[in-house]
Amino acid sequence: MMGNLLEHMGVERDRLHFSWISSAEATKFVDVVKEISDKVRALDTDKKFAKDYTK
Amino acid sequence: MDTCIEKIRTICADLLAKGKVQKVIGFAEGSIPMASRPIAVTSKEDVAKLVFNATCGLNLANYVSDVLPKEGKIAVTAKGCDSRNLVTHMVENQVSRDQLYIIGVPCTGMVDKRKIAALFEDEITDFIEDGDTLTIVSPQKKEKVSKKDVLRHNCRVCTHRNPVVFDVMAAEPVEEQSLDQPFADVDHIAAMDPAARWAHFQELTKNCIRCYACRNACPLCYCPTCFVDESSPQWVGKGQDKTDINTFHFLRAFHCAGRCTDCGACVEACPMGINVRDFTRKLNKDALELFGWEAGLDMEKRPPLDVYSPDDPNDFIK
Amino acid sequence: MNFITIDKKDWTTGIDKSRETYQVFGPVQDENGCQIKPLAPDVHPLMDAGVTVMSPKSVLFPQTQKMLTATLDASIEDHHVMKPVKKDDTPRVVLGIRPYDARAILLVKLNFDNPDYQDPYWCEAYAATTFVGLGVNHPGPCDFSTSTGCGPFSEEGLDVLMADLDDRYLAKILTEKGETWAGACGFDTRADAAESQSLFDILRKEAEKNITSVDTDQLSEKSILDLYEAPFWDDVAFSCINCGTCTFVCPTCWCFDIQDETKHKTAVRFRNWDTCMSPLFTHHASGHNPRGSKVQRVRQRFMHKLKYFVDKYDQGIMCVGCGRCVASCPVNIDIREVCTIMNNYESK
Amino acid sequence: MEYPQAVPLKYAINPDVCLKLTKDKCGTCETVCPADAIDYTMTEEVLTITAGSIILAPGFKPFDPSKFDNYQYANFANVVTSMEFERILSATGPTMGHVTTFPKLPAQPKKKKDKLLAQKRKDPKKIAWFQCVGSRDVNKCDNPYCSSVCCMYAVKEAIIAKEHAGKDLDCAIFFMDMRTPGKEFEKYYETAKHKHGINFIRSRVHSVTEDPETGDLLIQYVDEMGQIVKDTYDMIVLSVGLEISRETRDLAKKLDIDLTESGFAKTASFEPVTTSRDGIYVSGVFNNPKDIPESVLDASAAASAAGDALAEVRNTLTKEFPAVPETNVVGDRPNIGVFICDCGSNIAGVVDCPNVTEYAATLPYVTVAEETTYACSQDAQDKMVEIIKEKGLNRIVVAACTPKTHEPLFQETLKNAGLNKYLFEMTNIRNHNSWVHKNNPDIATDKAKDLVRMAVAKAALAQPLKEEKINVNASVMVVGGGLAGMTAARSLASQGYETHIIEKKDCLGGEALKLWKTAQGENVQQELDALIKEITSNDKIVVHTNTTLEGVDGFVGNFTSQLKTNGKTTALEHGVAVLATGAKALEPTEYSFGKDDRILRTLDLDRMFKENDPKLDTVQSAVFIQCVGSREPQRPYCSRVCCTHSVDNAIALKEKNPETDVFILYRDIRTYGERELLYKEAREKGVIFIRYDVENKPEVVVEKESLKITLTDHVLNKPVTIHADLLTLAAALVPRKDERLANFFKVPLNDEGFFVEKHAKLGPAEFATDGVFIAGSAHYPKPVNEAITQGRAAASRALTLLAKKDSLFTSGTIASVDVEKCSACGVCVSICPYNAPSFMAEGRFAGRADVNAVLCKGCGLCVASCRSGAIHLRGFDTNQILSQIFALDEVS
Repeated sequence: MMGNLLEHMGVERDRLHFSWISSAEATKFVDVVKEISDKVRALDTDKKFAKDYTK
Repeated sequence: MDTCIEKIRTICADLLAKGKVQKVIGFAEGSIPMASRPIAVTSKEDVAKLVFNATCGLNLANYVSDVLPKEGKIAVTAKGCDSRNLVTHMVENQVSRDQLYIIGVPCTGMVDKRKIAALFEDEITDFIEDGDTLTIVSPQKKEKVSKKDVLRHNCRVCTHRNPVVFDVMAAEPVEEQSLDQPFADVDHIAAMDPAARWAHFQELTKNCIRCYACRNACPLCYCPTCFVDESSPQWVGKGQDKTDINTFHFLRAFHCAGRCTDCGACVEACPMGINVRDFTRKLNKDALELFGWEAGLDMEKRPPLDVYSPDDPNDFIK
Repeated sequence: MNFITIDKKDWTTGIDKSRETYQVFGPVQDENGCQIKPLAPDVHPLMDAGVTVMSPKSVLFPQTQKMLTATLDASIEDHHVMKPVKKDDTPRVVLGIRPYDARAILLVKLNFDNPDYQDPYWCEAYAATTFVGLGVNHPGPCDFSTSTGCGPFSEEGLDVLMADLDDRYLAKILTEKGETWAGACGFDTRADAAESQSLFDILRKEAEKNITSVDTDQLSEKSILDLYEAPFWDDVAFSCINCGTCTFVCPTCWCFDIQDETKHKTAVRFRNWDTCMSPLFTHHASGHNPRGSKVQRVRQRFMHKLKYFVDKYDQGIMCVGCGRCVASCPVNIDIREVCTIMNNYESK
Repeated sequence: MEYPQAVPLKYAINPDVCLKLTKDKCGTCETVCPADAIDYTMTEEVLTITAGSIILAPGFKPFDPSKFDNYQYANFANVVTSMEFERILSATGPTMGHVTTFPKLPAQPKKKKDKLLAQKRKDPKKIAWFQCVGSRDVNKCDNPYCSSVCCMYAVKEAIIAKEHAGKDLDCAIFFMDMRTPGKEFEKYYETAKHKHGINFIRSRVHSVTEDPETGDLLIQYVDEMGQIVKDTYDMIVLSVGLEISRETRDLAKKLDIDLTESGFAKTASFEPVTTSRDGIYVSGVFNNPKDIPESVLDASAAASAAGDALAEVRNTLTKEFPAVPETNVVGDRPNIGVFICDCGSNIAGVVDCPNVTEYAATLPYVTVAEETTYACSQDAQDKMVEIIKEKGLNRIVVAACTPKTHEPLFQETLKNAGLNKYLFEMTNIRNHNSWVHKNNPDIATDKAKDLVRMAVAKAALAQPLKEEKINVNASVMVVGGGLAGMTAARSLASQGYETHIIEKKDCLGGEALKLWKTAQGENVQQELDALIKEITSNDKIVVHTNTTLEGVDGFVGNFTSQLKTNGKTTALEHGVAVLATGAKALEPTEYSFGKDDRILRTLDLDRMFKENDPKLDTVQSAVFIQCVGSREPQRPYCSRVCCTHSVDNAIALKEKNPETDVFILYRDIRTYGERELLYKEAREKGVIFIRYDVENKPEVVVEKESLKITLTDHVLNKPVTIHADLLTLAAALVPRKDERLANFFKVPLNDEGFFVEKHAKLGPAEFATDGVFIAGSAHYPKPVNEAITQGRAAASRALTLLAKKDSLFTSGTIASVDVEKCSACGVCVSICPYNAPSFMAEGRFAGRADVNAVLCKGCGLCVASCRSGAIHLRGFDTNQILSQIFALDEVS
């Protein structure tokens, strides 16, 4: 629901990820982190929920 | 609604006289046109102050847990939404059923005061309610409108006008509405492209002054310390920065996920007229679609995000 | 005192002309009501709007105001040292401010500009600002400004007071600042002083007829403790939901809270409006809160406005009768009723 | 080191091949070892240890299939053993979990022949498993027993192989009987068939030939319809059995204990872990082939048996370690010491450790930053204590290897230096850094700095945490007075703990009262009688018959239970509880049960044997139907005991009168372990076994003169009719599904109603709820010896808790409620799986939540679910986590 609400607000869904990874699933952890990093990188820096302190 | 007011007064006078309750929480006439105010009545002489009309748009469940006596009961008048929030309070351990005497008030909706004010260029000096007909007076003009046409949006889409729990009813139940498109407002936003959706919410909250009236009018917000008031860790900045305002509204709404009865008190209370329901309505729609859940209908079940069930939708977990 | 008339046809031209010198503030309408804001170059003040939702106090005292900044980057000189931000001291004019709001600025001045303490942010903004007021021809149902030491055509705190005469404004120039502003706009059609004054008086009397009156005469006589311990506070406070609406819309509420924020290598110190309605207002670091309950906070607000202030400054009540809190309060707590209760209270 | 899981995880030198030891050459290891751990002068030493009891757990060796010429394991590259295949599937194995043909070749072959073969390497499309290799076989080897575990592991390997290689992989398992009688095993088998599409082929493959070109394997077998089938597979896995090694047999001889013919230790059903020699106990596969949970139960049971004998002298040889008084650091400015470990060259070979150390010294609150070769070595630890004391450090950060293995060690060091052990933070710059980024030393160094900075940020906020002492009431409640319950009670009482048995019937014994004899031939009633006498005469045991349990309050160490005896309720305080409520036989609704007194259940037949019913002498034709109510959709489990029981009774009938025709109608005969010998004996005695399919069950028609039983013979594929005068139904064992009891102790029941233990493999006699244990058929159906083993095991697990009477502490890293912020909404109460949060009943904050430190496992569910942010996980407080995130965000 959180993802849906963010998306509803116009925030890219790919900025939020959920995953179950057990401590034994090292490979899955690596894959998930890589996937998330790639997706978020593709979206570029968030300007919506990032505060600009220089203002 | 006049007969219902009489009935409320008779019931309350009786309850207080017989000592069945120590207090009655209800609405009283306000000091300016189109205003009403919550009131606690303890003596039967004051019972005459109790009213019920189309301006009683706040949620009285918000007042219950603050005034609970150590022993004995309090009575509360409850519209459909108030009663659903009382159920939520019972489920969430804020009050127990035997501490309450619930006077159910069937409701045909509350008026949107801003909508009415917008019909006038000058200020309203009088407001008279007679069934569905509202007579509104200003120095410049006098106008009759049908209540149906100036209902608040949440009342227009309400499908629980009758109290879901009560000890006594102050009137015969009213017919419930059935809607073809209960979430047209949500769908309308959803149909926009992401940038337009973001712009919509930015525009929506641009006048927010962070008075927290929306939060404080909400019966769901009863945490002793709200996350916005925390300083360690500071979840959200306290200034008027857009990001902080967004964060506040987003998180406030999310804390209501699966718990909101769409009573509209948040919007009613907002001095800046912000329709903060744009946030909660989406969550209500999801709660219904994902969990078949409407808040405040079942005293035995906790809200869906409070519990785990193996058949919960979990497609979002990758 | 000079009076000038301004033909409404010339009004926008004059205002546009003054933009060369002034940053112009004025009422603008949006879907949530009217507010006084800085005007964009193509926007003109909506002079006939009613009471603005928010008071114009933010012109001098913004809700969030950056005060000091520092860098934590050790490679930069003077790192970790808080430095003032550059202040905007260019001239500005507030158009259409109502007389009660102008009086409110004088009340706020007691706090920000007094012999003991001068708030540089507020004082510099005040010095740079010209207040061009507009008398209230049709007071709303919440207006009780005549009971607070001002009224619909009060001149206090204004540089210019105008009256709306349908096709034209009649303006009374009250100060040199006002004179300068009129000059910058090119408004120079003199009006007859006596005739103008009597027009003002007629309008004032007409307007005053519609204003509710609230008695405040007994307040200074009452004992603080009697009022403090009076039993009526529970009833007054019952419906309060402790939002900050009343204090935020109030033109005289001046409390603020200083916050620091840091991110990466930047540190910022800023102040926000605070509200005595919030439990955080008096929350001690120890965890104790002397005003931990709602009743205590509601009592504090009214006692401050209607008693402590009266006793301390001898300037009447800390309220100008604009009625904003009455209109905006979600639960209809009406300061006029509370004032009456306090004024008439007799301890047993 | 054979496996990365080896314990202890240390390298050892094989003296037979070491050049230094054999030829006095090389010596490289000594020169490269930075810890100076190599000592060539060490020699074998003979130690003399005086012990009161001995437990034998020598295990097994996997059967070596090299000697089987038909499967050509030694010659064909793609024939592997199941143990080898297990390694192929392992992420740390030779192929990193990638399923490939020619797996036995080195990854980068050097020999020319291997290189050629390696080119043929491919992802297999078809893999076959051959069951019973070295088991149930007296022709090619001398292992008549069933190895008990191979069916299940083959199914598991096939499923995992498909998970690794994709669902198109064709997996076939060639078997004789599919033996999955373990808990949850039958469901797994069904899933394998229906969900994963594993082919199960009932056939024993005669031989394998190889296509010399491709390495593919050609097989030929007879299918169930009697047809000869030829097929080709890319790989064949031999499901090798378990064997007792020569060395173990020699050991047994030295110890003078009796073995069975197959080499397993001889034990009795009522003393299932006791060898023929007093004071010597046995556990694991040496005590009959078994899976992990049974081995774990055996181990616990052996410990309890060994302990019972030594109860009198307990704690006479223990030594106390003197505790260092703890320095109070609350309110002190953080004074952090950072220790960067080189781990020899493990870390320092990649990460620039001096640079990281230098950087650490610049971080806030850090007063000491030291680099050390091996932080875990004794001298480094001693130095750490010295530095802590000398510099007055109050928070310690170690950047080294994994906290999983080393955190307790460093925490011990802190304790020795007088610091609370929770003032410690460890960050893993080896596994998470130098190992994974070994080709990018610069990045690894930067990451090490990041990790150290984060650890320092968190450590600065660390607070000393208190571990609450748990007072343990030294008495025990055992629910259920059957075999398992009584065994547990006897063991606990013999170790000196007051034990209460709660039995709802008017006598002890439970379902065992209905049994005639065990699979090993012991007379159950005789043994049971002796046990009941022992129980009733033991003054440490209080038996509450006609008693039910009405309510349970409290938690580990401090339970209060309400007992209702004949309408009167009393309270019993106890520290632990053992649930042994058993199971009962199903009342069948099929095969005309109840319509004719010639149709019995197994237990009824037992009764006839016990009573020596003369009717048995007149039986001409007896039929047993297996799986009555078991392995069916509504009861998808195997009842485990019925095959052996029926086979045993069939033999008894044959012994009574060899002329009697005895038929056993079965689906799979599951005489696991040495029970297989009974199956063999039954066949030899002429018992006729006819298999039926669950879709095509036998039909029973009651006729006056006989019972007419019709079914399809699987060999002839024709209907057969048997006229019997005795029909015994092997009725399923069904659990009591006692939801009330489960609720009292907050322990889970599975779908069928058996209790769910803490861990299916490693915690089979205890629950996830601390202080509550499980034994007997309430856990899963089991025969006498296994029920007794589990009874002992439950007692053993309970004893380890009771023995900590004065030293049982909670963890410090548990949830705690900030009552000021608690909104009493109850989310934590409803969400906690351990029932740790509750509403305070009285006091200033009555109604708000409180977390019971004893019940809390520190999982953090309540912390995450608390809307009010009132719950904090000590040691992982929100501000600590955030400080780490912010520290990460800080660009260094």
